[in-house]
Amino acid sequence: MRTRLKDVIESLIFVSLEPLNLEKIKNICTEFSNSEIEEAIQELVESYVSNERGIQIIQAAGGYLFSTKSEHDQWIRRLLSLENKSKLSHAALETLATVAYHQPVTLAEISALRGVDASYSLKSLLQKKLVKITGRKKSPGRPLIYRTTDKFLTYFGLNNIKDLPSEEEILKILDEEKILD
Amino acid sequence: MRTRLKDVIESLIFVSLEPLNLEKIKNICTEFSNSEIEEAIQELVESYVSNERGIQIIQAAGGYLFSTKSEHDQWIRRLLSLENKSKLSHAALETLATVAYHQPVTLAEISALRGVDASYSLKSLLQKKLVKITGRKKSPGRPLIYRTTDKFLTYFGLNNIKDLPSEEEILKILDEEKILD
Amino acid sequence: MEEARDYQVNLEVFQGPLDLLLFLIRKKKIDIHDIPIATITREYLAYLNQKAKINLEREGEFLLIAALLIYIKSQMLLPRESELEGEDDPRKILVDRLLDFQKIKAASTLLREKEGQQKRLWKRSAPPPLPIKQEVELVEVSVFELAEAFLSLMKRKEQENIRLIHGKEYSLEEKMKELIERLKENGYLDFREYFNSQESLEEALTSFFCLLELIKARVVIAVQESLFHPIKVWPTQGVPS
Repeated sequence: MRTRLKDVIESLIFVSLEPLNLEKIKNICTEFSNSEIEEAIQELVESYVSNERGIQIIQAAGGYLFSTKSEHDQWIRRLLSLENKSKLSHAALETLATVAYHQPVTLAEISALRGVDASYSLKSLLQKKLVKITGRKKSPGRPLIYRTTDKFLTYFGLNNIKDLPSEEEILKILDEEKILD
Repeated sequence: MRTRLKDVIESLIFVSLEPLNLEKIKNICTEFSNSEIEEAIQELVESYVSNERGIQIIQAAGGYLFSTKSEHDQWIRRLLSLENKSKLSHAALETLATVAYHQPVTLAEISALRGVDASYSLKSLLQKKLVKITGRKKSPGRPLIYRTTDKFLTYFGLNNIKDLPSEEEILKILDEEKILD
Repeated sequence: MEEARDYQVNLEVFQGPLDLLLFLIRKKKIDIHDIPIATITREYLAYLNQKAKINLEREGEFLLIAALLIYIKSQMLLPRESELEGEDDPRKILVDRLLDFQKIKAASTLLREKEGQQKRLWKRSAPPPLPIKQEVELVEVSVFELAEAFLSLMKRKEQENIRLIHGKEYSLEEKMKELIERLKENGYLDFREYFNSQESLEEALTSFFCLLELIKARVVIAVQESLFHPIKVWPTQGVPS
C-alpha cells in the first residue's frame, strides 16, 4: 500500500505535543511539494469535520493539534479523576513506605522519619484506604496509630505484609551496580 | 446533536496514556449498559480498521490505546529528531524472557536458567517496571518472587500473557537456528 | 588456529557459559541429546584457557560449568553393567539445562522481533489538551480556615521552638516585602510550606499578620483547590507570575 501524505501528517499531529505548524510539516515531509502538503492538510482537517468523531483536529497557535470535543468533557473528567485516584504522589508513596516498614506507627513518627510533616499525604492514604487507623499508642498524648490495609497488599500484589522485600533485600537489589550483565 | 457513545469512548481512549480497559470504560460511562458499551467499542475498533487513517487503535495489556502506524515511523522520528528508539540490552531481554516463561520465579532460578548472575538486569527491569515483586516463595530463605507487569505486555504489544510466543513458535525458531546472538 | 579466530569473532556475544556451550554444540553439529562429553569438555576448556578473553567478573560462572562437565565426564567413565539411558544418564542434568536455556534464547529472539515492531508504533506521552480550559476548581478559603490551619502549624512550631531563645525581632515591613518578593518569584505561595520555612514562632506570627493584612487589602487571595488540599496564596493582580 502506498503511504498517503494525509496519513503521515495525521500521525505527525498525533505525536506532537505542541501545535504542529505548516513550516514544520514541510520540513519533515521533504518528499512532497508544498502544494501537496497544503492540500493534504486541508483534506485531513475536513475529514475530521465531516466525520463525526470523538476527537478533532483544531488550529491553535498557528498550528494543528488533536483535541477532544467539549461535549465529552464530563466523561473525560471522570476518567482523569479515576486515574488520579489510583495514582500515588511521590510524597504519598514515601509516607506509605514509612507506614509499611514501621507499622504500627504514629503521625509524629512518620513525620520524623520523613523529615517533613506527613499529615496531608497520610490523609490522602486514608482516603484511598491504603492505610488505616488501628488504635492509639499508650504514650503521652495517646496519638493515633496507623497500619497498612488489605487494599495495600492488593495494590502491590502481595499476599502478606511479610512478603514485602526487606530493607536489606532492597539495598541488595539496588546495590548490584558493579556487576556486569 | 446527541452524544454518541462510540465518540465518547474514542475520546476516552485518546486521553488515556495507558491502555484503557473495558472495566474502566464501564466505570466511566455509567449512563450506558454493558452491552451498549461493548457494541460501541466493537464499532469503534472496526471503524479504525476499515477507515484508512494515520492513527489506529491497538489492543494491549487488556485495554485499548491509540498509536501511530509502523509505516509512518520514519517521519515521526524526523519530527522528534530521534534515531531508533533504544532497545533492551541482550542480558535484560534474556532475563525478561526467563521471567515471562518461568513466572513466578526467583532470582536464583533466573540465574540458574541463564547460567549467569541475573541480579543486575533484574534490577534494571524492575526500574523499567517491566517486572515486579509479587511475594515470596515458600522455600528455605523465603526468596522474593518476580512476575512480568502490564507494562511488559504493552511493551511487546501483547494483550494477554497467553499471547506470548507459543512453544511451537519457539521450537520453530530452534529448528531454523535463527537464535539471536 | 582457525578455531581460535572463530571464538574471537563471537567473543562478545557469549553472555555466559551456556551460550558458549550451545555455540560449541552447534559449531560441531552435535546432537544435543547425545553430547560427546569428552570432546565438548576439551573444546570448552580450550576456550577457558584463552584467559585474556574471559571477562573476569564472569569467570566463576564459566568455571562452574567447567566443573559440571568434568564431573559428568568422570561419571561417564564409571564401569556400568548396562547401557546408559534416560534418567541414569549423567549428561541429563546438563542437557535439561541447555534445552531450557535454548528455549529462553529462542523466546528472546521472538520478543526482540515484537519489540522492534512496537518501537515503530508511537504513542502519546502526554494527554491532549481539553477543549475547555481545565481550570482547577479553586475554593476560596476563609480567613477562619486559614487561621485554623495556621494554629495547628503554630502548635508544631511551638513544640519545636520551646527551648529556643527568642532573640531576633522581625519587622512587619520587612516581612511584607519578603512575602511579595516570594509571590513575584513563584507566582504563588504554599501556605504550609511557607510557614514551615519560618525559623521561629515569632517569625511565623509576623508573617501571618502580614498575610492577613495583604488578604484584607485584597492584594492576595488564599485559595484551596478542594477540601484537604494545601492552601495556596495567589496575588490578585499586579504581581507578574
